[in-house]
Amino acid sequence: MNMLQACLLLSSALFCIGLVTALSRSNTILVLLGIEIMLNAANLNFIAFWRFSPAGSAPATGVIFVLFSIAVAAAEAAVWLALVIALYRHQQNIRLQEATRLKG
Amino acid sequence: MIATLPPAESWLERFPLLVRDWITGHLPESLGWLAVSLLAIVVILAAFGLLFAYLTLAERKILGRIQNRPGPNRTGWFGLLQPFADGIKAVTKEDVVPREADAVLHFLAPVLLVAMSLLGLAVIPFGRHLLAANLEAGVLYFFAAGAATELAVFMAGWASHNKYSLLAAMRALAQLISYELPLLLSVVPVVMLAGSLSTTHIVDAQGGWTFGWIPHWHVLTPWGFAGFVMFMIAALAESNRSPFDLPEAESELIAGHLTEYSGFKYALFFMAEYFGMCGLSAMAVTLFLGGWQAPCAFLEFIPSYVWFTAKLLTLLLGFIWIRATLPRLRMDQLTRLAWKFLVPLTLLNLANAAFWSLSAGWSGPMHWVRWAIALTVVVGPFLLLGRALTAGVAPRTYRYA
Amino acid sequence: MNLTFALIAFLILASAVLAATRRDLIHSALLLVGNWLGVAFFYLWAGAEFVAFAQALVYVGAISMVVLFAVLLTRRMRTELPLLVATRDRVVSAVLGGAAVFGVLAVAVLRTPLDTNPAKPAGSVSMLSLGQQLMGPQAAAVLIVGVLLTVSLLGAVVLASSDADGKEGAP
Amino acid sequence: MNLSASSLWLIPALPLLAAAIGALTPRGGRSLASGAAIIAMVGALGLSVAALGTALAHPAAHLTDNFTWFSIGTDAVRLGWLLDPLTAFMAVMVSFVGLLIFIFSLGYMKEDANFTRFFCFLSLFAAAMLGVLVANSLLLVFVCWELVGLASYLLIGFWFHKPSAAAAAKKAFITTRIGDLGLLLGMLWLYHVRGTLLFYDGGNGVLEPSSLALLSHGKIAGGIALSTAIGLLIFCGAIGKSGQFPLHVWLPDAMEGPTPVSALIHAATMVAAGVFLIARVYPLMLADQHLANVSVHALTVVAGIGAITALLGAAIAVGQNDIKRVLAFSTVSQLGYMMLALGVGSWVAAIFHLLTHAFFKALLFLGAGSVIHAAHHEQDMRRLGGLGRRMKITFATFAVGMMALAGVPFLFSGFWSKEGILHAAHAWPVSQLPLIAGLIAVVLTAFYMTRLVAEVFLGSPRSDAASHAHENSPVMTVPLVILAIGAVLLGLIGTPAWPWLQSNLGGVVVPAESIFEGPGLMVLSIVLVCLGLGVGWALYGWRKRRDAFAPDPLAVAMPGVFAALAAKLGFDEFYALTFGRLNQLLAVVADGLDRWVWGGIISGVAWMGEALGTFDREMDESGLNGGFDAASEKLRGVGNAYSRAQTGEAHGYLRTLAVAFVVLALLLLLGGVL
Repeated sequence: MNMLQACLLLSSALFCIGLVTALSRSNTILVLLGIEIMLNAANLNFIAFWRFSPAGSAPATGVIFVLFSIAVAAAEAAVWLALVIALYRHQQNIRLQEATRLKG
Repeated sequence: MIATLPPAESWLERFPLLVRDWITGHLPESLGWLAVSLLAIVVILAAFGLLFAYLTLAERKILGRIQNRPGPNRTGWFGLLQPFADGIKAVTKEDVVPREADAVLHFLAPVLLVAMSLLGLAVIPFGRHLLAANLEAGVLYFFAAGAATELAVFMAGWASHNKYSLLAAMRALAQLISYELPLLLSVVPVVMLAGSLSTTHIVDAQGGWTFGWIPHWHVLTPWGFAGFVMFMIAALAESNRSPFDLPEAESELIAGHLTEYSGFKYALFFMAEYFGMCGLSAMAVTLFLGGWQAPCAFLEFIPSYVWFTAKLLTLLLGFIWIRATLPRLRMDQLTRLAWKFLVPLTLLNLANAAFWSLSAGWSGPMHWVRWAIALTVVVGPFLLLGRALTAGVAPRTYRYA
Repeated sequence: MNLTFALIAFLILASAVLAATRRDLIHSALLLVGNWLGVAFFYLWAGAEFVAFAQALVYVGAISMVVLFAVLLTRRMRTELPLLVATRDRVVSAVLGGAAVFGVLAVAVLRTPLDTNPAKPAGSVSMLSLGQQLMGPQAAAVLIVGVLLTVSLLGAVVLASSDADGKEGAP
Repeated sequence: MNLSASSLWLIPALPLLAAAIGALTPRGGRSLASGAAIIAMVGALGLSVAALGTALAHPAAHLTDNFTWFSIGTDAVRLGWLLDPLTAFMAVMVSFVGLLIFIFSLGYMKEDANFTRFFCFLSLFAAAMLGVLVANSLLLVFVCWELVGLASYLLIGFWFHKPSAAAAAKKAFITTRIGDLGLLLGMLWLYHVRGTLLFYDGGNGVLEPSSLALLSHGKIAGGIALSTAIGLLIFCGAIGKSGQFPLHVWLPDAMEGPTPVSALIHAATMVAAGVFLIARVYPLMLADQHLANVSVHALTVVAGIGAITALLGAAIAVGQNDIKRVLAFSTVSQLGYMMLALGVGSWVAAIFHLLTHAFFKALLFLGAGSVIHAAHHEQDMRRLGGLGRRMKITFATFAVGMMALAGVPFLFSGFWSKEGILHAAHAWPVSQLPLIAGLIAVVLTAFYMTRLVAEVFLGSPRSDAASHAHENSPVMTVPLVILAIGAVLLGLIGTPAWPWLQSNLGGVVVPAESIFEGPGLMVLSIVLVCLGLGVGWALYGWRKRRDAFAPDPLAVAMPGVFAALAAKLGFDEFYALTFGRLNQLLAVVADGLDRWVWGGIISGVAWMGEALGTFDREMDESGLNGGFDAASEKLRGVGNAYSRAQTGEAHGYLRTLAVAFVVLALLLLLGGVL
């Protein structure tokens, strides 16, 4: 097992923790936090691959990708704050399993 | 002898390095880097700890003078031992933790706050050779470290389990977030013009003089001056100093997030406030006032760290002076100032700096045109926005009974 | 290097596990901040200085604030704080699902022969080249991200502002 | 101090910047808008003087700085800046007179609520006019020319809440547009022939010898040289802009704008633009002169139009009662003089008269503005009177302007410039008719100006407003005094004794000798001026008008003639009856076409469509629907089955995703792909 695989395992573990959080908790905020964890795990992969990439590959693509990812995460956070507040206003709590009004 | 050496090599300038090398010279080679880092940390802690102690004293004495009273003058000669007396008192006092409080966070908040406000000092070049960590993204590091202080304030407010503390923490958060934007935006022009996020590069970019006595400091350009003023306003708010000291508004929120703190933790909050103030001032000196550069060519023989200290102390004196002069803002005025005045102005200033950089090649009469345009972009929106901000607000009149 | 990595990995995983299992939302959120800081340390360890500071600035400085605001704005007073107990079978199925995903990923990672180059010095991307990459070939993407940020900000304001007809009233 | 051609764009850019500032300033920012405008004009004046210095250092050269604006295929549209004595003299004149008018406006518009808007428009106007002057491309000239038109529209209609002002603005805009159409056509034609619109381009410009030779050799139908046709089309634009017969009708109506606007339009900028344009393209107009076998020379037409306009304007001015309208028709007449001078070949005399006229006409208009401001916007000279005693500075300066315009000998600039024109007309080999028209106009000019001064300033006040008038503040009188000094002194630089202007203006464009062939003609014109003054004094000065309703002495003497003149010889009515009617007729025809012919075709098509639609629907409802209904029933059943899976619970979806991922990954792993 080399260093890159260790990094990838770390990110896989982090991803799964995020997944379990998102699946098991009923609080919308925690579900969204779980999704943030998964996003971070994905970013870890980018940096790991960039760090251990063979010489001569594209210089800073991984870094730039993570930068954009962080920027998008910021945008996403603003939107989900608004969503949580709107949800709270509609049903007076933020339990995700009760937010089923769009059911077909 | 002094005249023949370049200023960077004079022994006064190298004095701190010589001391460091003398100390690390006694240690084995392999531990050298550790010793150097530790030495830097110790020196920063000691210097700023002492600065903190005497800054409180200076503040109290200056405030006293401005308010026509002597200030502390009993402990020691001219009250010079007062800070130490205060320190001993704070350490020996009982540390009260409310029963309902979240004990871990209650303890963690002041520690985190002090730690975070100290972290930023690592990238400040205090002198030509005095820099703890020469990071390529030093400016970004400084603000990333500063961002964590908001978290600490929130932790303090929440962990106290007290209405006033929580309210104050929310208010403090709103204020810190609002002013972080203009703070960062007023720095961006400097980064753009210097072409680097490294603090050493930014200071180097301000080196040199026109005619030997006009330094190339950023504050002496239209965008730099506007950026400096807005940076200092935002820095006042970021370090919770008057007139933006709403988070700890004693009269409304009974000291806000500090209500449930006592003893040494309380002292730590104050220490953090002063460290934050020092850090932001040092950053302002680095970004706008030329860092350790001397103002005139013939004054270069004075070592660079002396210049840096002089500039830093001047700004700190300004902080104290403002505290003695200006009344506190209301919450709505505070947010309005940030969003309707500072943010648009900083954005315009960004465009102004871009223009300045693009017009760098203009010469002859166009040079004056360049100055005129840049000044217009600074002054015009300032007047218009200022007018809009105070529209419909009559000056308050007092009627004495 | 391995020790540093192990410490960072431990910080990341431990804070994430604790955050996922705590009952108190605020504690979860603060632990997650620790997790994000750990990720920033990982970036620093990997030599991506700029990304590390950006991660700290954005996640620790901004997103954490958003989370805390969300928690506080949607929280009843402590007396009627709803205990959000997850049902047992959902927790079990979640853990099983997570374990399955991790198993699959781990097998995939370990079975793949990865061509690595660990000799590469850390911090090999300079700030200057990064800036030139961003402002040169990636300029369009930077612009699009800027537009995205603006639009999401406006969208968030629209979503969160109370309805115009006042039907909902104060919570 | 010198200014190169490449920095020339700064001259119009400064007022343009001031206009932008004025546009962005809220209503309250009066000092900001006006301050920016005036500082910009001071800057433009300084730069113009610097440009003049450069131009005088190279009197025979056309300094240019050309650049590519954009390119289409292999063709590039190029623009540029041009610096020669003509540009420089005009720029100095425009910015100087403009500056004084700006300062005057500070006082005149003080009470107006839209003060900032006014200065914004003024700056835009000045910027556009300066742009016309410095442009080295007919295209750029045209752009600025249209901007001048736009700004004049905005300024004439500045008080747009007055219906008459709005109508006057529209009239000015549309009438000049008719002329501009000709200019545009001429420009397109020129571009078609030459492939460039630059005036001077190191031998390739349209005004340079190779191009002129090419243009004058081409012939079109009717034995007209190509250059003649293009020149006449360009002249159309000048006719519109400079208020020449038959498009002069907009100019008097334009008096509806604020008086500083009138001064700006009629003295320094807009009307001068037409004369300037012809002066600029003079080599082109001149190109057909040496050809013997052409049916018409461009300059002959110019001379004829100029002579008619000079005579007509002077005559109509005699019959007007509104103080500003008298001055407006006098402008029409003076512009006629300038065109006449251009037509008979004396380029310098035209420019000289343009410069002196700018000063004394600006003086007269601002003096009239001063009177109007003092008399609470009373403009009817029958209701004024006796203002000379109350407004001494205005009276003195106005009198200077009046004598300059009338051509009182020796001391005043108008005399010298007008003499130049008359002598040139005398020396014109083609015909003496322009000279005769000019001489008659001399008498009339002296006559109506005497009438104006006598009615307004002498006698006794004939209304409340006039009797309560008093002198205005220095911000208004100081520009008057400066202009009056200029109106006297400017004559000195062009006298036969010291023809400094003529020698500097000449350059390579045209032979520039000033034509003075002895005192005979001068004596004649002096006699004629005295005649005009004397008759005017006899009719209006000797016995003063007693009240506002007394009939005009001239109307008593010659009722028919006076009525015709007062009605402006019926041009407006004539246009309304001919072109207006024609337009209406065309509108009726177009309306009929729309309503019956095209409308009929369209309703036919529509009817067919409707019939087809009905048929189609019948087919659908009876035939196709059955099958589709059955199919949709089935689809609905399937959808119902699927919708049971849609719990709306996000967890469920996420779990499904996770399971699906695991299954897919396992498939891949087992399949050996990974």
